[in-house]
Amino acid sequence: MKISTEKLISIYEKMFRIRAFEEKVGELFAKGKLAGFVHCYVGEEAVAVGVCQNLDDKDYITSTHRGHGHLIAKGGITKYMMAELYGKSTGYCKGKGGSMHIADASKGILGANGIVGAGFPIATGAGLSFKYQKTDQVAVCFFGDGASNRGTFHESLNLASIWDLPVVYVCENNMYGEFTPQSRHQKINNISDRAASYGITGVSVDGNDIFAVYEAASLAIDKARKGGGPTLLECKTYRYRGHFEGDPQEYRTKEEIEDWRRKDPIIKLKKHLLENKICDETKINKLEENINKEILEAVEFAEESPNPKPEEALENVYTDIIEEARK
Amino acid sequence: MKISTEKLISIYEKMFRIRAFEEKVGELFAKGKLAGFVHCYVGEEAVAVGVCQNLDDKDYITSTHRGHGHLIAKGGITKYMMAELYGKSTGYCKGKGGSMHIADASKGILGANGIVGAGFPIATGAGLSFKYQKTDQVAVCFFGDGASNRGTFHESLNLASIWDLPVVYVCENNMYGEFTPQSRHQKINNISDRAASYGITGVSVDGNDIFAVYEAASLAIDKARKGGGPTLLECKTYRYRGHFEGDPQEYRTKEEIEDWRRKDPIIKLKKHLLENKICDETKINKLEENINKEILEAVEFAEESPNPKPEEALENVYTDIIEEARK
Amino acid sequence: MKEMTYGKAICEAIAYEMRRDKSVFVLGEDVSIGVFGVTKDLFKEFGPSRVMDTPITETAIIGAAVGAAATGVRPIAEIMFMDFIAVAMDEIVNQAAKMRYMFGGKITLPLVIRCAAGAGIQAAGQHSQSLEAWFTHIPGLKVVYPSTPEDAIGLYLSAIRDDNPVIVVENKSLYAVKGKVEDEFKPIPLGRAEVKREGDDVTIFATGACVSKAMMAANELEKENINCEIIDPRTLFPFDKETLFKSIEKTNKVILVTEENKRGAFSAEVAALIAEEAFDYLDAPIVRIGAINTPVPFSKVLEEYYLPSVEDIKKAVKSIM
Amino acid sequence: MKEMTYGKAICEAIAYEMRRDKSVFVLGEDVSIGVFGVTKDLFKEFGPSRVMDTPITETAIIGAAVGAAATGVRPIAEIMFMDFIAVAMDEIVNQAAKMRYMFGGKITLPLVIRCAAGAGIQAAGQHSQSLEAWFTHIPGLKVVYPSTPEDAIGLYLSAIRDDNPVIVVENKSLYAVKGKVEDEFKPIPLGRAEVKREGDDVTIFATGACVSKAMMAANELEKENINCEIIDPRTLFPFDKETLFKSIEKTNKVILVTEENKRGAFSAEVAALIAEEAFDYLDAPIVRIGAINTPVPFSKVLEEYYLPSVEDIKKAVKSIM
Ligand SMILES: Cc1ncc(C[n+]2csc(CCOP(=O)(O)OP(=O)(O)O)c2C)c(N)n1
Ligand SMILES: Cc1ncc(C[n+]2csc(CCOP(=O)(O)OP(=O)(O)O)c2C)c(N)n1
Ligand SMILES: [Mg+2]
Ligand SMILES: [Mg+2]
Repeated sequence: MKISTEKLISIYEKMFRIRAFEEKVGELFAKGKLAGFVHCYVGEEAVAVGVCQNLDDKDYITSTHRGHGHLIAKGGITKYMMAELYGKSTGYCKGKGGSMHIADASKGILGANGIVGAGFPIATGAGLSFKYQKTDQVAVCFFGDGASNRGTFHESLNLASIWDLPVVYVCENNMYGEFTPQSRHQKINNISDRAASYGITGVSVDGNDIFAVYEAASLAIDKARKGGGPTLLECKTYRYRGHFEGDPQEYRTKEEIEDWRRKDPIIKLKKHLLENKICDETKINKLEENINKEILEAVEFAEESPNPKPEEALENVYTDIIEEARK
Repeated sequence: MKISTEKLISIYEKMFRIRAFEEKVGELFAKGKLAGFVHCYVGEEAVAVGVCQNLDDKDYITSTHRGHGHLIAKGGITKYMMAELYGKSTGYCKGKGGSMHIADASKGILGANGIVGAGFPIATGAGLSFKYQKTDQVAVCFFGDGASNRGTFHESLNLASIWDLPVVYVCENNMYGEFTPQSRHQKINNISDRAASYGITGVSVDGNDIFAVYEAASLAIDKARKGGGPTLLECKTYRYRGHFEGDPQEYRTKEEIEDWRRKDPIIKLKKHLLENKICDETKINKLEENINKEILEAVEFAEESPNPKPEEALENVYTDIIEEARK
Repeated sequence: MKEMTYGKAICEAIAYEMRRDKSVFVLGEDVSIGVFGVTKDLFKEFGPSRVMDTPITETAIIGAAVGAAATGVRPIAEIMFMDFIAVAMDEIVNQAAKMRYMFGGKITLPLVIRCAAGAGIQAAGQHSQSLEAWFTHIPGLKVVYPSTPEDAIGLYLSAIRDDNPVIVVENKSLYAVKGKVEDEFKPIPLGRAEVKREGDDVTIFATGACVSKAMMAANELEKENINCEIIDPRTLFPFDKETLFKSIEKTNKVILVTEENKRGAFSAEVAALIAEEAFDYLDAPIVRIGAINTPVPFSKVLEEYYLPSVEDIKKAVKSIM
Repeated sequence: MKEMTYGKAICEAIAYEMRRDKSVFVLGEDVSIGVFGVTKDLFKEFGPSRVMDTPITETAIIGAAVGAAATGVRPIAEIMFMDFIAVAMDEIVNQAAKMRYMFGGKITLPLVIRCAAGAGIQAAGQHSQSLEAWFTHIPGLKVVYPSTPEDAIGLYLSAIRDDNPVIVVENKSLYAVKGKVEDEFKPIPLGRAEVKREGDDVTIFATGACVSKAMMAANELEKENINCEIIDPRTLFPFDKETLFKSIEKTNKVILVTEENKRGAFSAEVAALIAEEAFDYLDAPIVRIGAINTPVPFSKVLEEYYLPSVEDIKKAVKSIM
C-alpha cells in the first residue's frame, strides 16, 4: 500500500506529538504537578496514528483509560488536553473528567473511559447509529489485551457481527493488563483468533510497524464503510512506561523494556523517512522542534488557566437541571 | 464406546421420566393448575441424561430456566419438584423458588436459574472450589444457544481455561433463544467454534443421539476430572413445546416441529433397545408404566401438600436473621 | 376520550413519537413479538429496521443505546424484566449517567430505557423486582414511573423527547389494566406530581401499582370518614416535593407506599426529605409501607404476603389517625 | 496495643483468618501486587494458590466466588474500585443475595466481597463512588463499613466467618491512616454500632471516612460548648437502630453524614427509620449531609466541593442548636 509523502509526514508528526505529550506528562506527574490516575501511551503510537489516519472527522472512536494517544491521533488539541489533566476550567471537560475521561465529541472522540472494556458496546452503538442513519461513517473501538477478556467484548462483537455494523475493533495488545502478562490472563496468543466466534475477519499485525497498522486499518475501515461489517484487528505493541504513572513495575524486567525499545515505532518510521529520502533531517528536526514547543505552550496554557469555581461542580449533570448547591 | 445394558436402561428410564414429567407439567399448566413462567424440556432429554449419566452425586451442575430435565437427570425427585411447581411447602424450595429456581444442593444441583447465562460463572466457581480443595469433582454448566451470547460465557470460559478448571460447558443448541432463531442471534453455526477463543477443546454432537452425547460428555468429564481443564460441548437439539408454556409459537412452523419429532431421542433409543434386544417390549412398558405412575403420584403429593404459611416468606433470607413481620 | 390498557398506551405513545421523529427507534430482546406483547404493534408498523430484535445481550443493548444516543439518534432500549438491568449497570451508571458530566457538558444522551418491574404474577425472585431506588440515587439519570395509561402516554412523550437518559419503570401487573386516555396525546412534564385524589385527613404517597391500591384503601376508608389525599409523583427524579409538602401541610400526616423492598427504598428518600424539609408539618410519625425485606417468593400465598396490600395501607392510616 | 494503617489492618485480619481456616482464599485483579497494596503481603505469605490474580473479569470473579462458596470454600473476592461492582450486579444481587432464599434455605454462601469506595484522590467519576445504598436495599446481603483499623480487623474476622454474602466497603482515603489496634484479634459482631464519642447536645451519625470528619467537627464544636455524640454503625445491615435511637433519645437532634450522593443514600434509610420509629424523640428536623448530587468531578477544587466537609458538619449542627 502506497502512502503519500504528505500523509507519511503527518503520521510522523502525530506519532511524535503523542510521544512528546506523554513524556511531558510523565515528567509533570513525577514533579507532583499532575494528580489522579494517569496512563501513558509511550511506545504504542503507531497503533493510534496508523488507525486514525484512515478516519475522517465525522468518524468516531471510543478510547480507553490510556487515551491520550487516541485523542491526539484523532485530532485532539494538546493544550485543551493538558489543561484537563491539570483540572483546569479551560480543559476539554472543564476539569470534570481528567485523564481517564478526556473527550472531544466534536472531533468524533467519545472519550477516554475509566472502565476497562466499556468502549465495546458504545462503539457498537455508534456503528448502529451510522447504519440506522444510512451514513458512511465508521466507528473504531480501541481496547487492550486485558479488556479482551471482558464480557462486553463478546456481546459487542456478536451484536456488530449479526447486524454487519461499521465498527472496527482495534486491540492494542501491549502484553500486559495492569501487572498481569497476557499468558496469565488468556490462553491464546493471537487475540484476533477470537474473530472466529463471530464469523468476522480477524487480523494480527506488528503494532510497532506503522505501515502494517495503516494498511490493515485501511482495509478494515474501508470494508466497514462499504457495509462489509466489523473487523477485529490486533496490533502487537508494548508500553515503555508503567501501567500508570508511579507504577514501580516489579512485574517485568528492564531487559524486556530495552528489547522493545529497539523496535520503537517512531525511530523506525524516522529511519524510513530519511533512508527513502521522503524527508530530510532538517525538516524532521524542525517538525520535532515545533511540536516540542507546542507541548511547552500547552503546559503553559494549562498552568496559567484558572481553576474551575467550586460551584461549577453542580453544573452539567443534565441538560436542563442544575443540582442544588450545598447549604 | 460401550455402554452397559444396565446403564442404557437407566438412561432410557431417566429420559422417559423427563418426558413424562414435562408433558404432565404442560397439561397442568394448560389447566391452570400451575402458574408463573414454566419452560419445558421436551425433545432435549438426551442432552441432560447423556451428560449427567457420567456424573456422580458429588459432582455439581448449574441449570437454566429450562431446568426440570437437568434436575431429573442429576437425580432430582419428581414429587419434590412437582410440589415446588405448585408452590407448596413440601417442594424442593418450600415454594419459594418455583420452576425457575428449583434446586437440590444435596445432589449437586446448584439450581435452575432465571437469569440466562448466570450459570457460567457459578459453575466455574464450583470448578475452582474443586481444584482448590484438590478433589476430583467436576462441574457441568448447562446453557442454551441464546445464552452463548452473554458476556458471562466469555468471562467464564476464559477464566476456566487459564486455570484449567474441571468444568464442562454443555450447550443445548435448540436453535432458538426465545422467539429468535440462531441465525438471527449469532453469525456462526457451531457454537463449539467459540472454544478457539480460549484455547480449549470444542465439540459439536447430535444432541438427539444419546450415544453421541454420552460419549462426548464422558470424554470431556473424564478429562476435566483428571486435571485436563474445561471443554465446550455443543449438543444440537430442539424443543417441541413453546419457549414457555402459553407461548403461541408464531415464529416457527408446524413442519419444523414435525421434522424434529422424527428425530426424537427417546423413540430412537427405544428402537435401539428393542432392535438390539437389550430390553424387550414388556420390560419397557413396565418401566414406562412405573414412571407414569410416579408422575401421577407426584401430582397427587403436590396437590395434597399444604401451602406454606404466609409468614414463612420471612424466613431463609439469611442463616441467622429472620426478617421482621408485617405490622 | 377512549379506553386503553396500560400496555397499549405505552405502545401508542412510542408509535406517536416514532411517527414524529425518524431518529427514534426501539431495540431489545424479542421486541418484534414481546414477552408482554407491548411492542408487537410497533414492529407491525415500523418493521425490523426500527424495531430491532437483539441477541440476549443486555450489556450490549444498553451500551449500544448509549453509543447511538451520543451520535445523533434517540434509542429506546428495552430490558425485558427490570431484574435483568443488573447485567447492564455499568452501562447505565458509569457510562450513560456520567458521560455528559465527565465530558464537561459537551454531549447529550437522548436515551430511554424501558423495564418491566414488579411482582404479582408468580414470576419469583429474578423476574419480579422493583429496583428504582438504585437509579434515583444516581446523578445523571431521570426516572419515570407511570401508574395509569394516561400517565404512561404523557410521560413517554416527555421521556423520548428528553435529552438525558431516562429510565421508565413499568409495572407488569398494570399492562392489562384499562384506563381513560385523552384523544390528543400531550406530554406530561417530567417532575410534576399529580394529586390523584383529594382529601384532608392524611396524605398517601404512592407509586406504580401501589397507586390503585391506595385508591382502593382510600375509598374504603372514606366509609369510615377518613379522607385520604393521594399523591403520585409520576417522576421519581426530578422529584416534585412541592406538591407532596403542600399536601402534608394540609393533612399533617403521611403514609408512603411503594412496592420495593422497604429497606433502602425510594420511599426512604421521600421520608428523609419530609423529615428534613417538612418536619414542622408533621403531627405523627411517617409510615412507610413496602414489600417485606426478602427476595420475591414464588408461591401465591407467600407473594401475597410479600406485597404491600390495601389492608396494609388501611391499617397504616388508622395507626396514625 | 500497636499502631497500624487501615490497609495493613485489613491485610492482617485476612491473613489471620487464612491461617485459621484453609478454606479461605482471595481472588481478584492483580491482588498479588494490589493497586492499593493491601493484599501484597498476603501473596507473600500464601502464594498464588490462595491469592489468585484473575483476568479483568469482575462478572466471573463474583460469579465464581458464588459457585465456590456454594461448594465448600470461603472466597474473598476483590473488586478493585467499588465503581466496577456495577459490572457484577447480577452475580451479587440476583445470584448471591437470593440463592439461599430461592432454594428454601438449603444452601449457605460464605462469601466476602471487598471493594474500595470513596473520593478524595482525584480518581474522578468512575473510580470514586460510594454505592453502599444499592446493597443495603437488597435482602440477602450484609454490608460492613469499617472506619478505623481496629474496626477493620474485628469486622473482617466476623465477615469472613459469616455464612452469608458480606460486602465490605473500604474507604480508599483511609488506607494510609493509622490507628491503634489490640494485640489480640477479636471479631466484632456484625450489627453492633459503636459510640465513637459521647455527648449530650446532638447526635452525629457517620460512616466510613466521615467518622473522622465528624470527630474533627465535634472537637471544634466542643470549644463552642456544643457536645456531640458520634455514632458509627460499622455494619450498615444488619443495622443497630437501638444504639442510634438511644442516643437520639438523649440528644433529641440528629445529623446524618455519609459520603454518598445524598439523594437516595443509605442515610435516607436511616432518616426514614428515625422518622418512623424515633419521631417522638426529635426536637428538630433531621439533617443529612452527603456528597452533592453529581458524579465525582476530577479537579481538586471541584472534588473538595463535592465531598462533605468538617465545615459542613459544623454548620449543620449549629443550624439545629
Ligand atoms: C472493569 C474494570 N476493571 C478493572 C479496572 C482496573 N484497570 C484499569 S486499567 C487495567 C488494565 C487494562 O489492561 P489492558 O486492557 O490490556 O489495557 P492497557 O492498560 O494494557 O493499555 C485494569 C485492570 C478497570 N478500570 N475497569
Ligand atoms: C439476562 C436475561 N436476559 C433475558 C432473559 C429472558 N429469557 C428467558 S429464556 C430466554 C431465551 C434463552 O435462550 P437459550 O439460552 O437458547 O435457552 P432455551 O430457552 O432455548 O433453552 C430469554 C431471552 C433472561 N431470563 N435473562
Ligand atoms: Mg494491555
Ligand atoms: Mg435455545
